Amino acid sequence: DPAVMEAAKKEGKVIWYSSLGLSLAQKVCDAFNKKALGVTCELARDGSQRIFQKVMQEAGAGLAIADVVHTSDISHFLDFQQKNMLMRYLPAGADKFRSDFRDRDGLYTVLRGTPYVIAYNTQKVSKADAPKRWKDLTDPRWKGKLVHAHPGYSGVVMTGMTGLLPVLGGWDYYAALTKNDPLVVQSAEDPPMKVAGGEAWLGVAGEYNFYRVAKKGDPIAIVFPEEGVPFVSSANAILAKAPHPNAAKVFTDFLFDKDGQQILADDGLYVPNEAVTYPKDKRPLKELKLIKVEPEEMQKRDDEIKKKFRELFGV
Amino acid sequence: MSSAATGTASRGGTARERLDAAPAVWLLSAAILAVLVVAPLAILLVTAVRAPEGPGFTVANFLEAFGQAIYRGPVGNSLVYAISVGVLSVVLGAPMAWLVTRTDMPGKAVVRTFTTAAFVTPSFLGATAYVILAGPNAGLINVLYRAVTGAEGALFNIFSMAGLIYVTSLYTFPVVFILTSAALSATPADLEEAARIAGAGRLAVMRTITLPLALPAIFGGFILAFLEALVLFGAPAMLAIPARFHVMTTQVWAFFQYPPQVEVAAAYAMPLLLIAVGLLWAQRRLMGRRGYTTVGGRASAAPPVRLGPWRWAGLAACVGVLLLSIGLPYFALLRAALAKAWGLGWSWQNLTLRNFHYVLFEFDPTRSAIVNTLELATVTATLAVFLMGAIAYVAQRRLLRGARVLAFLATAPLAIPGIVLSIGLFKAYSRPPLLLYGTIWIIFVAYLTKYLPIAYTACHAALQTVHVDLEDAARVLGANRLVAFKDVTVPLFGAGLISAWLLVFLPSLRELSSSILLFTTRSRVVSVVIYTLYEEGLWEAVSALGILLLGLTLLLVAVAQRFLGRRFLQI
Amino acid sequence: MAAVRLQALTKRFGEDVAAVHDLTIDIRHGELLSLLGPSGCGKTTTLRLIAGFLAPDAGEIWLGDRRLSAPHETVPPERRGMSMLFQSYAVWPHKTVAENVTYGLKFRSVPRVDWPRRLRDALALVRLEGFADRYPGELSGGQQQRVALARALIVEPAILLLDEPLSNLDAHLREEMRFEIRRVHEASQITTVYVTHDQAEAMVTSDRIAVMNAGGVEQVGTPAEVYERPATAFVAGFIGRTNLFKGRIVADGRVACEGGLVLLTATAGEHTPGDAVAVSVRPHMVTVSSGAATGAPGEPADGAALNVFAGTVTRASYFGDAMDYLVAITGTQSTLRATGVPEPRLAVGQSVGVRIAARHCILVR
Amino acid sequence: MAAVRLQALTKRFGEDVAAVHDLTIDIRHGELLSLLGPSGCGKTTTLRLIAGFLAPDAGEIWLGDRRLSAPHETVPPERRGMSMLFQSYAVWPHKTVAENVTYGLKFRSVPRVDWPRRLRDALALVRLEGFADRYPGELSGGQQQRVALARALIVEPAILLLDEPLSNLDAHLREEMRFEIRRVHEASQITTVYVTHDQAEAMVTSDRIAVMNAGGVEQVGTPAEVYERPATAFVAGFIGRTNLFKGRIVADGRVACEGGLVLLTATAGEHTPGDAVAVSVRPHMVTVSSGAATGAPGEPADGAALNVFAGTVTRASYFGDAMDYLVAITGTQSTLRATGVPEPRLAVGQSVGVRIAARHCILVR
Ligand SMILES: Nc1ncnc2c1ncn2[C@@H]1O[C@H](COP(=O)(O)OP(=O)(O)OP(=O)(O)O)[C@@H](O)[C@H]1O
Ligand SMILES: Nc1ncnc2c1ncn2[C@@H]1O[C@H](COP(=O)(O)OP(=O)(O)OP(=O)(O)O)[C@@H](O)[C@H]1O
Ligand SMILES: [Mg+2]
Ligand SMILES: [Mg+2]
Repeated sequence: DPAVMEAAKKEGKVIWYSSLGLSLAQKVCDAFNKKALGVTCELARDGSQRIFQKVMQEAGAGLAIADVVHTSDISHFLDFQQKNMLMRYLPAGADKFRSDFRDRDGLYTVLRGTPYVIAYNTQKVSKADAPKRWKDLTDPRWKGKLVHAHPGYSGVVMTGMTGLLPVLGGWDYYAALTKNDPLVVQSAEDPPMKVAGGEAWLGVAGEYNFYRVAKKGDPIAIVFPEEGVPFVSSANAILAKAPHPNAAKVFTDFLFDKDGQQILADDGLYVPNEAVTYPKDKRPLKELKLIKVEPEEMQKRDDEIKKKFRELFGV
Repeated sequence: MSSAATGTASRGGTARERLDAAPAVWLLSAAILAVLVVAPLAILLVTAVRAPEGPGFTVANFLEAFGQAIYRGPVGNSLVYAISVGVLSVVLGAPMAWLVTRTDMPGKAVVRTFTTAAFVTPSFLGATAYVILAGPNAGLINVLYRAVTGAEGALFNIFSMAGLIYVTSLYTFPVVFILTSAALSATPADLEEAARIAGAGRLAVMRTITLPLALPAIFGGFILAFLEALVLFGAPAMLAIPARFHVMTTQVWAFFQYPPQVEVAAAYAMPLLLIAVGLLWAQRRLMGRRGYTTVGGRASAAPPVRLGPWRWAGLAACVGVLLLSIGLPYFALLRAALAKAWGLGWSWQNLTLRNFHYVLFEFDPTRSAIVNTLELATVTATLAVFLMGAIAYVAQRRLLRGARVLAFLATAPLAIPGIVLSIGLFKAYSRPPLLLYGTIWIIFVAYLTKYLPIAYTACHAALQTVHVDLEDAARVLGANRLVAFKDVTVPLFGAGLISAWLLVFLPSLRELSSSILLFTTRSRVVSVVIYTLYEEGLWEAVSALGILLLGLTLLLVAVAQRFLGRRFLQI
Repeated sequence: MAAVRLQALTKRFGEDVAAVHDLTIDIRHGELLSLLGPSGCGKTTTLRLIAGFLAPDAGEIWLGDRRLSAPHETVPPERRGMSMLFQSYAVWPHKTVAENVTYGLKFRSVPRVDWPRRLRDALALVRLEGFADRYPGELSGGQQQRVALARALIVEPAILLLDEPLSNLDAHLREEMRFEIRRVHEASQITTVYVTHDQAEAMVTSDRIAVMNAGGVEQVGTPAEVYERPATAFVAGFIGRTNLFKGRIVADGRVACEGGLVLLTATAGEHTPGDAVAVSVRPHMVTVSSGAATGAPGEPADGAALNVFAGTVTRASYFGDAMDYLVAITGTQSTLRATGVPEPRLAVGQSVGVRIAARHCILVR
Repeated sequence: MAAVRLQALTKRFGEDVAAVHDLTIDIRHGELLSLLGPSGCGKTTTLRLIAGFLAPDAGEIWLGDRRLSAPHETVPPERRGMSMLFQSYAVWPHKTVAENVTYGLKFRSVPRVDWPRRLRDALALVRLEGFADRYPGELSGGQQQRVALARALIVEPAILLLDEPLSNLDAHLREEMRFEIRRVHEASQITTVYVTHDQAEAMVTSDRIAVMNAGGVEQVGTPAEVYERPATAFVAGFIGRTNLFKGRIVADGRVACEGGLVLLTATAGEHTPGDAVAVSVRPHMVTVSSGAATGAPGEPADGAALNVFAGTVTRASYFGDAMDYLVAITGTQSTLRATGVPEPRLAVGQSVGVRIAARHCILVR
């Protein structure tokens, strides 16, 4: 849209609050800037919770700073939506995306996603011994060898548990899991490290969390359990009060076009744009038995999951 | 007629007299303090009693925060944790300070340098290193233990309250060390001599005279270590949660998670303020009517206590502590920093310097963050010491009515967890007249606010050692309070001031919990960068940066020692 | 004219300690007034009130017609143009002797070219030439005290406050310093308040002496006045040694004392018989001679009324330039203290005659 | 028997200050020895050497046959069984009076049940009953000094070192304390070294006096010895006031002094004519009377050789219990100081007769 383009040039820049890993996010920004559209991308990289908090804070203070917001936790966007903080905008080509990457109101679009999986330390556990199913984790042989992140801190885990609970038949699974005395850590970034170092032999987190660490050479292998893997999706949206609304639109279009999405796919993330190619060691999205998790469902069960988790795990 | 004339003359005389800037300075300092502390605290207080939605006030937040047993438990845990850390810090820091300042123990400079280094190590870095060292399954110490003894279990499980206390104390004891050193080097020698001639041996002198005289400093150190543990988030998050218990900060953090209950979090933080008040009160009770200074006497330092063969034992003890707080953890960090993938362990194939190259040259934010951090720490330390020197002076000499309130204000921010404080700071400085949000200045204000208590405590303890007669002697000769302060007080408690400065400067280098909520692209600091890398699972890069930070600190300490000589961390 | 007027001053520490209570003294312009009194009587507190370090709980301090202190309004010390020597010396350990001494000069706008000369003079005055570059930690106690003295004197203040300035000096130096302080005082007419516990010092140095006791003033007067006509038994006892006898007037000029002694006094006639009084007799006004005394009490000798007793020496102490005797008066419970010449020396147990002129038996409150 | 032997002690501070130089004193068992000397002469340094706070640069200290100090080997203070009162008091500001005073008891294995009684006694001794719970910051200077005194006395040490223990007390209290120290000393026979700048104090309190000057000892002797037979001009001048005349022996018993005065002495016969000597005459041994003196010098009066001069009063100071006169001797350049009774008082300018017995004219080095 040339009119939008023109206005965007006048605005000159777009400010992106992003929870994408810093180097990756920077790569995206740099690629955008290289296109020399007359708009520069300014990146404010931070953790999901803190981005959410900052956006809320700034909105509360009447400050309009961010244009485009991306966090890993999809339920944040429900909140934004309920507070009427989002601009209705669908990136160009969104109609060709897988339907479950779009919300019904066209307020936000999932930028990337990763399945919630099991991983194991290849030095401690042989491929044959490795669990194949979620329920295998309750096997007493893994007692003291598991690591599990906390749903109260990690959106990935909250999503994963919301998805798994109905599939695995409720809380009994987790009650059984506590018998194995898992190491409870705070964020979804922790299990890969515990597994890589051998402190835990098996861990549960997002596939992307493990993939990144494994790619460096750490002894980690990933299992997609047979019961299916909850799909953790991370959305992107333009704020209603964006100070640079047109530049935001131009940038959002770039994020979802093939070039933008390919950068994310190269790093091991699953993206909505199906035109991209994935690294060879990644299983294509279609092959996976995905469990879709609705943000509404997450919002509804949030309290219950935190309370019940605390009851079972003590924290 | 004549009396009227002289009356005018005498008034004229007063007018001609030197303008006394002192009251203005006190008032200004008090005003700045009030703004710095009252603004965010007031906002927090209001937040705590406000309904999440809509207008009106409520106690619901307090009911929510304290109505349930699961939320009350962490309060007890926090108290146990903080008290233990305070005590352990004193147990480690005070004897080390004595060994370094008052004995002929060898290797003092090394001990001092590495104690300083311990102080800049972010607790989450230390905690992570200790997970590698003492994790029950893969911890190097436990692996070694199993290999040597053939036992099944673990020698030491770091994921426990004991582990948490232990790790935290390793990085908070320098506070006690630094404060106590300054006080010990100011003890008049004749007071100790009087005890020795009364029959007290060296140890008895230390126990009954030297340490009690340093008590204000030691207790100040205890308070700082206690409060530090009370508001610490990094180490508890990594060690308490796996151990399946919460402390107040992890609980506060949980309140902040989606969907955030800011109001409940604010309410939950209020008891921490009460604890701060309680500590101040306890401090005053403890000090009571006692004095801590004498005039005259032999101000010159006493000759060092000869320990004989014990001096090697002393050195061994100090080195032991430093091995635990610096040696082992940084060994673990080094192992990771030099690895391509740290999970693979030592091997030639796995060895690389890439991580250093990466954090220094490829990873953009590092260099600007180092510059930012140094700038922030320097400015913060200088201003904090300046302000709090003045406030501590006012409070101690009771120059303004309500000086005790000032003392409370100055100590309050330390009782607020960084994340909660940041909320107050954000709300206070994100609108006119002080629109600082988005600039590096808000981080500066955050540091300043957060470290006022340390500066205050250190200045207060240092001021205890200057007898009021010495100042009065200057005033009666015509020096106003400011001039007397500059000419007499400052030089006499110079060592204390330098300590105070360092006590702010060093933790500013590692501050995370406020910075992480307030930083922007242009105002990253080193700790935020480290944490960012950590969040991306780049443990090798985190280690490399941690080691660089340590190197930078050692360099700074070396330079400081060069210029300040023996005055560094003592007289 | 009163240079400084202390008006009904009261200063309390805590609830129960009134260090100074309802104290009123007029310090005259240009005089040297000594505060003399037992340890803990409030001398230092009074000085600190004058200097402005303490605010009175009641009462006021006036300098001419300028009010310096009142309970809630005090002029700060640095604006009082005074200088003070502290009982604790309060020399600054981080400054050399020279820096200590010259410190005050910059606040009195003394041109810097004059400093070396003033410093030299001040150090010469306190006999510390050659110590200018030492630090206080390298000085003896007496030397530190002299540094403090030089520091107080060098600024030539309007009002000089000295708190036991010579307590740590030997007799000779003390005497020299005493004369120097007096000389400086006379040369510059500085109004001086001089706290001392040494009565001889107060006698020689002061224009007037204020004798303090338990936070209040007992008597203010010239040295001769307080010595020869003490207003109270406390003053009589405190200034110099004295024999103090409690008793009642029995007849014109006669006082019957506890213990059985009857003393003939010169002024008892002003009281009516039966009045409770005390009689002060200075030891050196008592003449003790070997051999029994002749003559009865009250018998005139060389024209003056004279008390004559017989007694026995019960203690004899040698003081170098004098002998100190304790004599038990025969037929009474009383003992008398007497100062005698060193020779001839009387021995303990010896019977002696004791003579006291009636005009040396002073009636006090 | 020497309880403590200081043998050729030397102590330097830095290169140029020899605070104590080649000092030898034998302190006898059970005696009370005073160190008397001008400010800065090394008294405190000597005491600190005895206590073991300083190691000598040369010389040794022996306690009986136990060597306490030598240049490179010193027994630490706490093993010397001594107790010391510091010139700076060194009372601990963080301990109450009671805690300060009883501190030493636990190191002398005094059973705790005895503490209250001992504390009570010690505080009574220094007149500080009722101050037990105060902190030093709440005491006057003299009160702090008394706390220090009580603290030193309560432990009944083998050796007691007192550094100017009474310098901040008023004359009365000082006298009382002086007697108390003497009484405690006599009751327990504690060997005591007593530093004082007050010659009267030394005279009354001590068994012997060591007069120090510039780091060395001038004379050690009983009070009467040092006073009446001073060994050196310094001692004569330092102990009590004196008139000191330099001169030469001219004939048997006769000394021609600078200024033209010729004095008849009792002991000059031991020297040969032409010897350079000094003559010391105590002011109170000089009798001054109104009216011209009769008789020529050397004329015997009451059996003793007598110097008689005519003179004029040039200064008269009132001391309460005495008058201090300066008299210019007619026909010479010399002036004499004389102490007289307060009455009759002589006026400045008055012509007077001056008499000095030959045996009061002491020859000194
Ligand atoms: N630490 C030191 N450094 C240098 N000189 C010193 C030191 N201590 C004492 N002196 C010097 O040594 C000499 C003796 O000091 P000392 O304290 O023994 O004197 P004192 O006889 O006790 O005097 P006073 O009666 O004044 O207390 C003095 O001249 C003093 O200046
Ligand atoms: N800060 C204080 N708190 C409580 N009492 C005090 C304080 N300062 C002084 N006093 C008491 O007040 C009284 C007077 O003290 P001050 O120092 O004026 O005595 P002084 O006459 O100077 O005695 P000295 O001759 O012993 O120095 C003393 O009894 C003392 O104990
Ligand atoms: Mg006093
Ligand atoms: Mg001395």
